[in-house]
Amino acid sequence: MSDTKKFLFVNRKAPYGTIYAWESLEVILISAAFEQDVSLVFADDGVFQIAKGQDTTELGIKNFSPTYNALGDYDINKIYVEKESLEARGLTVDDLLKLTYEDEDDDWAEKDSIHVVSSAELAEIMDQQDVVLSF
Amino acid sequence: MSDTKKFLFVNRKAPYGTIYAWESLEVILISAAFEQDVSLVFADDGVFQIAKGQDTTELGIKNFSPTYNALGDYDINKIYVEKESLEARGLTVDDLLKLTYEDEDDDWAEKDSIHVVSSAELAEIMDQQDVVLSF
Amino acid sequence: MKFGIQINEGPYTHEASTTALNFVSAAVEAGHEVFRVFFYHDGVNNGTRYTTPPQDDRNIVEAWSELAEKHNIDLVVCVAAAQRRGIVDEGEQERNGKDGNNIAPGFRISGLGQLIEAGIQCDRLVVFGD
Amino acid sequence: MKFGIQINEGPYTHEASTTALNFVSAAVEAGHEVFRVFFYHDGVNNGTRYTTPPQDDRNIVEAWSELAEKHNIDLVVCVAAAQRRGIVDEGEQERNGKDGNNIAPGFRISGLGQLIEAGIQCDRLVVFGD
Amino acid sequence: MPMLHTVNKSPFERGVLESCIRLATKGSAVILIEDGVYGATKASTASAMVEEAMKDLDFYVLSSDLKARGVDESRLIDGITVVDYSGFVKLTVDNDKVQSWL
Amino acid sequence: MPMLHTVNKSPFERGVLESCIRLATKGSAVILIEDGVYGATKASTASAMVEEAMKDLDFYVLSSDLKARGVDESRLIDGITVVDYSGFVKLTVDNDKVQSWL
Repeated sequence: MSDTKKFLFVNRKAPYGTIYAWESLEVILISAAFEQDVSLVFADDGVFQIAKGQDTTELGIKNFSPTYNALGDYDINKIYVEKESLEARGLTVDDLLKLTYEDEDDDWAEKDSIHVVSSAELAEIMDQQDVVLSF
Repeated sequence: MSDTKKFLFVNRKAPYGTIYAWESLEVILISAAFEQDVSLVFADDGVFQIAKGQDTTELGIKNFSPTYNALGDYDINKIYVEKESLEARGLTVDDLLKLTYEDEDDDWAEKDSIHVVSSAELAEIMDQQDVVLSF
Repeated sequence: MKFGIQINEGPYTHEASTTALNFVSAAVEAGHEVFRVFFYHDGVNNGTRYTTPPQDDRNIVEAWSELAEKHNIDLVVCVAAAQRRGIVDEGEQERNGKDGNNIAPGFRISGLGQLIEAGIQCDRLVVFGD
Repeated sequence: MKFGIQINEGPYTHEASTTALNFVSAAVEAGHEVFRVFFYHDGVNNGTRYTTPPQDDRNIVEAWSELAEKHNIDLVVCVAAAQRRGIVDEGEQERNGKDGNNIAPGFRISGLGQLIEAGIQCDRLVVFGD
Repeated sequence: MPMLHTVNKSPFERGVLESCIRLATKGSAVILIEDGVYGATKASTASAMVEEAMKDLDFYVLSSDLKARGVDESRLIDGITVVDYSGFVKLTVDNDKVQSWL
Repeated sequence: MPMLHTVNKSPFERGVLESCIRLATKGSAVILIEDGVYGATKASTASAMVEEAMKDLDFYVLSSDLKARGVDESRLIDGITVVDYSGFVKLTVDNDKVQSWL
C-alpha cells in the first residue's frame, strides 16, 4: 500500500440547519496537513453549502462559508459538484462561490477548483477512492 | 378556557433508528395523569411504531412496543392511523398491534382503539385540537 | 399572551435551539410572557455548563441562562431524557451516585409533567426540533 | 484486517452507536483488529460517565468502555466537537476553566488528525451516523 | 380554528413539506423556517407542489434563515410572504395553535 | 474496485436510498441497515426503485434490524440477501471500501 491514499469527503447536507456541513469542513482542513490525495463532493443538499451570498448576521450562527475560499491555499482543489443536484434545486454554477487555486505546475495560473459533473461521472470518481468520509 | 384541553401527539418517525418514538410514548403515558382529552396520530413512518411482531433481542435495544398495549388502561383510546401512510408502505391494519380498551359507558365491552382514517379525515381531526406535540 | 416552548435538539448540532432563542427573544420583546422552556430529547444538552464553544461563535447555553434570568423564564430539563444523556444536577448526582454535576445556571431538572402542564397553562405551545 | 470506525451520533438518541457496537463486536470475533473508534459530531456524547440509562435498557457508554479494554481499542473523542457539546477530561477541564469533568473510562479526547490517521493506517474505515 | 404549521426540512431530502401540505386544512398558514426555506424557491423540483398548495394555504418564510443560506428574495415563489422573527411570533398569536412538522 | 454502500434511512421519509442508487456503480453492493431496512420490502412505493436497481447492484439487509421492526422475511423483495452482523463485517472485507450514505 502506498503512503498516499485517495480521501473523499462527501457533503450531502444543507448548512446551518444542522452542524454537519461546518464540522465536515473542519475535518477537510485538518486532512490537508496529512498530504493525502483529497477530493470533495457536493451533492444533494450539500450543494447549498457552497452557495454564494450567505449572510448569517440576523440568524446569529457563524458564517463559515468564507472558509471554503481557503481550500485552494491548502492544495484542496478537486471539488466535484453534481449537475443533477444543482438542477433539481434551480441552481447553476453561477449561484456558487467561486473557488480557485493557483496551479504551481502552470506558472501559478489561477484555476477553478469546482468541477460540475454528471451523476455518471461522479459515480466513477467516487469509485476510484480509497477512503470515503460521510457526515 | 375550560380546564380540559384537546392534546394531540403526532408520531411520524420510525422506531429504533432514533429515540423519538420511544420518548414520545413516555410523554403520552405521563399525559394520562392530567385528565386531558388525549388523541394520538400515527402517520408517515410513525405507523411503523405500532407494527406487530417487533423483536429486539438480537439488536439489543429495549422493545418498547408492548407498552402501547397499556394505553387502553390509561384511557388513551383515540388512536388515528393514516390510511395513505399504511398503503404507501405496503401495510394493512392487520400488520399493526391490536390495541383495545374497555368502554365503561358500554358495560366494559372491549373495543378497538385504532381508527384507520383517510388523509382528509385526519386533517379535520388535527384541526380540532388545542395543543399539538411533535417529536 | 402566554407561551410555552419545547426544544428537542442540542445546541450547535441542530438549529432548533437557536431558532427558539430568537423566537423567545422576539416574543418577550412584543410583550408576551414566556412561561416555560421545556428541554426534551437531545434538547437536554442545552443545559450543561461544560460547553466551551469556539470564541467566534455564539454561546447558546449562556444565552438561555441570561434570557431566563432577565425575563423570569422557567428552564426545565426533562429528567428521563437527561439521565440517558448525562445531564446531572445536585439531586440527580446524589440519587445516581455520580461524582459531579454539569447543570448550567438557571436550568432545573424535573419530570415530563412539566411539559403537559405548560400545554395546559399556556395559550400557545410551540415545538422546535428535528 | 485492520478497521477504523467513525461514529457521528450520541447513544440512545440514534441507533448509530448501537450498530457500531454490534459491528465492532462481530469484527473482533471474526479475528479482525479494530484499531480506533473516533467519536465525532454528537458521537462525542458516547464518552460521558454521567449517563444513567433506564435499568431495563442497555448501558452503551459502559459497553464501549468494556469492549475497548478487552480488545485494546483506542476510543478517541474529537476535542472540537467535545467542546461544543460539553464533554470534558482533566486536561480540557484545566484549559477551559471548568469545575469538573465527565469523560468515561477508556475514552480520550484528541484532535481530528486522529480520524485522518485512522483512515491512512486502517484497511477499512466505516462510518456510522445519521 | 386556524392553525399555523412550521416546516423546517428541505423538500429535496425529506417528505415533511409534502406531509404538511397533505394534512393541512384549507385556510391554514405554513411558515418555512431553517432548512425549510429551500421550499420557497422557484424553478426547483419542489416548486410546483408549493405553488399548487398555495391555492389553499398561506405561505410565509423566515427572513433570517433565507439570508443565512444566501437565498435572494428574487428567487422566491410569487405570493410567499417574508417575515422576521416578530412576524413569526405574530403568526403564532393570530392562529389558534401551532403544529411543528418535525 | 468494488464498493459497499450502507443506507440507514427509510426511503419513505428521506432521499438517501435514491441518491445511493443514482451514484453507485454497476457491481457495487448495498446493505440496508437501521431504518434503511424498510427499503427492502415488497408492495411499497419504494419497491419498484429497488427492484430496478437490483439489475446492477447486489442488495443485502441486516437481520437484527428487520426483526426489531417486526418485518417478516416473507415481506422482502425476492433476491435481497439477509445477513447478520458477521455477514455485514464480511461484506466490508470483501469490498475494497465502504461508503456510508448518511
